[in-house]
Amino acid sequence: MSVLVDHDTRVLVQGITGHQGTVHTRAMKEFGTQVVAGVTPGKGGSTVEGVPVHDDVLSAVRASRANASVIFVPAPFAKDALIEAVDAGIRLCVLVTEHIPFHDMLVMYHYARSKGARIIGPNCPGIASPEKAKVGIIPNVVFRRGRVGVISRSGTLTYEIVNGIKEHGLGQSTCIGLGGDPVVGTSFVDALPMFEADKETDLLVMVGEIGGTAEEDAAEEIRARFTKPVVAYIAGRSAPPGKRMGHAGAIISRGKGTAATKLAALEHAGAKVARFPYEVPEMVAEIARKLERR
Amino acid sequence: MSVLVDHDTRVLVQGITGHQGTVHTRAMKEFGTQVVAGVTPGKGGSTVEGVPVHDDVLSAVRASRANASVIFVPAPFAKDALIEAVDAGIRLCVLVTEHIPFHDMLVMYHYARSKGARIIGPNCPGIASPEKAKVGIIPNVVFRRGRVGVISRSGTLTYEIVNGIKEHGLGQSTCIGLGGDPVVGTSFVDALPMFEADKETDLLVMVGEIGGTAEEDAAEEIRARFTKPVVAYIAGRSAPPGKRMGHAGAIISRGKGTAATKLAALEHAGAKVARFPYEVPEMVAEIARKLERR
Amino acid sequence: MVKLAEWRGKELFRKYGIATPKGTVVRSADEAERLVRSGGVPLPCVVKAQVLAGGRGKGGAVRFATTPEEARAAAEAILSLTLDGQPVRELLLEGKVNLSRELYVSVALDRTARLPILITSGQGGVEIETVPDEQIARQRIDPFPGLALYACRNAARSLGLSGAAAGDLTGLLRALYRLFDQEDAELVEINPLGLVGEHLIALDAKVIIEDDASFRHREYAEIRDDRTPLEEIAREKEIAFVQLEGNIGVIANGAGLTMATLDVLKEFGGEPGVFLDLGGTDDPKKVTEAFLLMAQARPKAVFLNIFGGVTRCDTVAKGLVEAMQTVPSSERFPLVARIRGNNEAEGIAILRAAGVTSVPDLRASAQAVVAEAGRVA
Amino acid sequence: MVKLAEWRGKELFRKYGIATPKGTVVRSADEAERLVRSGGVPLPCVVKAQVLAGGRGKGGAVRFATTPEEARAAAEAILSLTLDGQPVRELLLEGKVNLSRELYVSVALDRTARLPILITSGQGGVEIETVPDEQIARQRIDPFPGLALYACRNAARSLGLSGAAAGDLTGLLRALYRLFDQEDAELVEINPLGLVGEHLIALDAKVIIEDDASFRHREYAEIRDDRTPLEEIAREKEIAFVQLEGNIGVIANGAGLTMATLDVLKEFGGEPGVFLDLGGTDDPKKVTEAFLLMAQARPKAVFLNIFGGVTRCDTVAKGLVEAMQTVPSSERFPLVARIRGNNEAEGIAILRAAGVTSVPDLRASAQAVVAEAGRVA
Repeated sequence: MSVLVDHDTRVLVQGITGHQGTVHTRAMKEFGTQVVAGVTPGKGGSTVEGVPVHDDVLSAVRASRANASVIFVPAPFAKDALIEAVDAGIRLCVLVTEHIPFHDMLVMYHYARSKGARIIGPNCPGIASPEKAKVGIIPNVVFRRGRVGVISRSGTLTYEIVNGIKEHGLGQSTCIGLGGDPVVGTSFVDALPMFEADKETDLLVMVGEIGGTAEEDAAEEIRARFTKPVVAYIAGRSAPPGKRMGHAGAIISRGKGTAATKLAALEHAGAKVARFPYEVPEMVAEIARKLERR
Repeated sequence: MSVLVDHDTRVLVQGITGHQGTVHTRAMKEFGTQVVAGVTPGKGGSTVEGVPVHDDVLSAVRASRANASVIFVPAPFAKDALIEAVDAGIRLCVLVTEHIPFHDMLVMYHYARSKGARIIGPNCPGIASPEKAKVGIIPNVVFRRGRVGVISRSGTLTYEIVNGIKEHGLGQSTCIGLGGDPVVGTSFVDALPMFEADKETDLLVMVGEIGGTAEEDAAEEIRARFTKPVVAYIAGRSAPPGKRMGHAGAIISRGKGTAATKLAALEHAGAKVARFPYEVPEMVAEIARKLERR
Repeated sequence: MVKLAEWRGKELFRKYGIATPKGTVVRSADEAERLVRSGGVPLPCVVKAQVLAGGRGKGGAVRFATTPEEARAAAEAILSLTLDGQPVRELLLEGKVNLSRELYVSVALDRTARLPILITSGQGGVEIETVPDEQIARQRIDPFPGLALYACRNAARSLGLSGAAAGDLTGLLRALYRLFDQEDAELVEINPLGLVGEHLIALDAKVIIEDDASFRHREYAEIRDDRTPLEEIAREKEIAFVQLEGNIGVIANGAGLTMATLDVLKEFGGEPGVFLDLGGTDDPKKVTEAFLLMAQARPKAVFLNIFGGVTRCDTVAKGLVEAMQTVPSSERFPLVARIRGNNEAEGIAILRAAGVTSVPDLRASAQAVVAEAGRVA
Repeated sequence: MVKLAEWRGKELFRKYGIATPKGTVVRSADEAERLVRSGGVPLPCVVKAQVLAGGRGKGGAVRFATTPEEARAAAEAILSLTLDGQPVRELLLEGKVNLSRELYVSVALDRTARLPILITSGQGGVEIETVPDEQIARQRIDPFPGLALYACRNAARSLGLSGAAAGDLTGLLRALYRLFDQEDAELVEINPLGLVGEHLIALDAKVIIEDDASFRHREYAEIRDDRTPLEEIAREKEIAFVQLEGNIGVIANGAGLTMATLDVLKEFGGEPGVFLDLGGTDDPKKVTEAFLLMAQARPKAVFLNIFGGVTRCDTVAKGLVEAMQTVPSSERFPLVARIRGNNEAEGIAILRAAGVTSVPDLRASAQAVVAEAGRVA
């Protein structure tokens, strides 16, 4: 199995009848994903892109044996949607929704954890493992099967970097967009051991941002336990303190969370650090060549 | 190891400077238990029965490497005491305190569970494994080492029965008083697999009461998975409905929780059912004789 | 266990935002008539006995009135009733509600799961025990994070509610759960819950508050419930004391042992009249108090069954003997004792000095006390 | 992110039961004098500028007064100040408090643990960042079951409080956490927290409310904070827009890509002046709105960097061209575009037709826009 998803992943779409739900149900199916059910309360009995819609998650799971969920439900109702998914036995939930209050995420995170469920996101593009499955909204076009793992706090920047990797003739094992919020269900530190264990990943690209200490925590984990090569990029070197740079989590507050400390920590942990996004594919290609020569 | 406690059990006493705390610290020590620390906020630095007292649980655990706690703290503060113990890493907590609101117990139970900690009680005498360790207030005199496991919702009735077993020349492996409240940390169903797995237990005595469905649930577990002989007694055959019989949990409400249904379920599950408390030691002795003859 | 009268339950409901009919509690027929005359309760109205007994409908304890005179008559009739041994002292007068459906909702404790449980049924207005299981929906509530929205949607579906009524139900269920949680309730039940247009209204209220949480709910301390006066005194003295139908008093230590003693007595033809659990105490003062309480219940005979584990037999015996001397001779009763365990010999000696014999065998001692009770009668 | 002015924070404190000095907010020297004269604020009093800038003490923005005349003079002086570019418009007048110690307490978010964190220090009255780590106590708070009593006791010990003061602290910390939780705060800080006798009193208030929870906190919607007027407009239109010091505007899609674009610009000698993240949208109307907003910021040059993943390059380009036509010629600016990804060719064609060239290489395009900005200056 690749990281978190594979051919056995059976996806439920919560909020399937909305615009995003519908568009990405189609995109996930085009990617080759088994999208087995959707939920929109009050719309049970209809279908979206050939996928049966249910009124509640438990019925959907019983009918479809879904084992992963992608949530497009608006922020005020996202907490309830997540709890419903967890209560129905779903153990992998991708929260695409943005603007979820972090106080809600605190509850969601600890509730999911207590039930053994994993959250990816919120405010994230989700997971994709080319030629296997995609849970979320990562664009299909930039992907190609390969042996580069990708974990990132951003969306578009990652697509650009992944696209660059493809243009260098390489591909991805699994790509996870962890989300740009201050409280995320899965952080770099949580994702690293999965890629360390993944036999389909040879090297890892890590795309971070200013704000918080997720990259510093990851550096510590890399130093201590991660044995594969890492190429890291941190966005926001030029960001001023106290300003929220698009992502709720991307803010330098009280002198903490600067790109400089993150870059220093990652370099110290032995990661290759790129100064520009376009350097990432170049570094990846170089490492891949070396690995091949071995 | 015997069930839950053994020679490596290192007991912390929360509320050690109170009357009960002091008396039972001495009794536990006399039983041969390692009582390694006590806690009473504001009394740190003193000693009780030679046991050093700390202001908070974390300091006590760090200083003493305690791995079990017995809580004598008054009901309004018991919830906090339990949370403090769990947060300090204690994974076995015996709650002697009675009259803890069950709404508090709901919180305590699920909090402890989420951290992998086990609660025995509340309103319970605790655990004793003769010649090994005792965590709680079970009287020392009635015990003798042997191969009979005992689980019970009551205190004194159990001492009487255990004493009877001793008078028949037999002894106990481990005895657990689960407590008489409607919400307990460890129920019969939770305790059964531990005695099933325990190599030092040959047969099990189960002392139940009216109220709830703990005995019916246990009967189901016995039927499905428990392979050792069981002798069961249920107190409260003559209790009228709607009256709370001393224990908060001992009440027949809306026709549920009668002794009759419990006895029927246990009999159906293959347990030997005693009609009188004094029959229990007789039945135990008879089974023990048969087991010996094999 | 404090069972609240319907009108108190409805007061709580309103505090939590649950709709109830407009109503007022009265204690006389005069008051009832005046209330209706002054428009304090709209006509037609319902006059309901405020007692904790069930099955009020059948006993004529719920009547309707369309005029102040009828209200007076209904009040008079109901105030003359005695239901389950309880004389009716309070009446609730409420405007009659024209409902389209009667539903059932409650929040209770699921002991096995250690979680609150939300119970809903489309079959309201009858005792929930009589409703077939497949017509009842049960959903467990995790206190963290609390009652989920989706559970409310499921409940609405199970009740056949949609649109505005489903929205109303969500608000109601959240309030109900909040009440259960914040008031330390054992049970909060609305049966029937009336559907009026697209709104829900609580036509009855059954609220039981947990005793053990009284340290944070002083407001319930004064409320009388269905305890007997002696049970009330025992509660204040923190003695587990239950009055039963029979004539033999049982004093034992520990709830389980006390129950078992009752069972044994019954088995030998005795009729237990008092359950008195001394608990873990061997405080002579408390033992004395318990004994005096027992005397007030006027038993034909008393059976004392003590197993000294944590408790010491001698101190229990001492307290007992002291108490015996305080009881006036007119109130004395035959006493059969069985004392075992910790300091057993000393305890037996103390009792013997006071003229009480301890019979060590439970069977024999039970038979002895049954015989004593029979002799007195 | 809504930063509350001190006086608003203190209003919240009082709502949650946290003691503050008696005080009133005024907006003129007249008002200040009248307030003191009428006894609305006791003397001696403190006059404090109500701005969100830090370091008020050093800038003369906090003054003391012992007479109404002095209060007037202090108010006049402070109202003439500009702190961190913000003119002072509001003053808080408060009775001076005689405290024996200055402490520090706050509740914030621990992102790594995904838990609220309680931070306490005996070194209050200075910025917490300057306090040595060993003099700061940090305790994580589990939202279920909430702030534990024992954590409050630990905090009291770390602050050297005992007896009544420790009891007061427990109440204060529970209120502080409740505020953090129920108001959806990012930060609640009391610095200094004054010890007066055995009581604690909040002498300052720093409260930051989370934007994303505004759907349940309409009450904060009207509160102005430290956003620029353009940032305020952007917020209403739900466009991620940040004004910076430089002169080159950046429009990109996705926060990470926008930040990376800024970084690249800076590396090549450019000074980014606007961060504008289109997000996942390719709605031409939203693109137009964003472009017009950018125009209002009067950049010397604008760099458009789009990677079409979910977004389609052609629809972004369409929106952009439409917007360009709406901008008055006086406000036009040179535009360098880089469009890659989904429907790239169509997007480039649309831009070219409107006279905008797309440079595919990020390096080259960044250099081009820096050159443009330099030319205009």
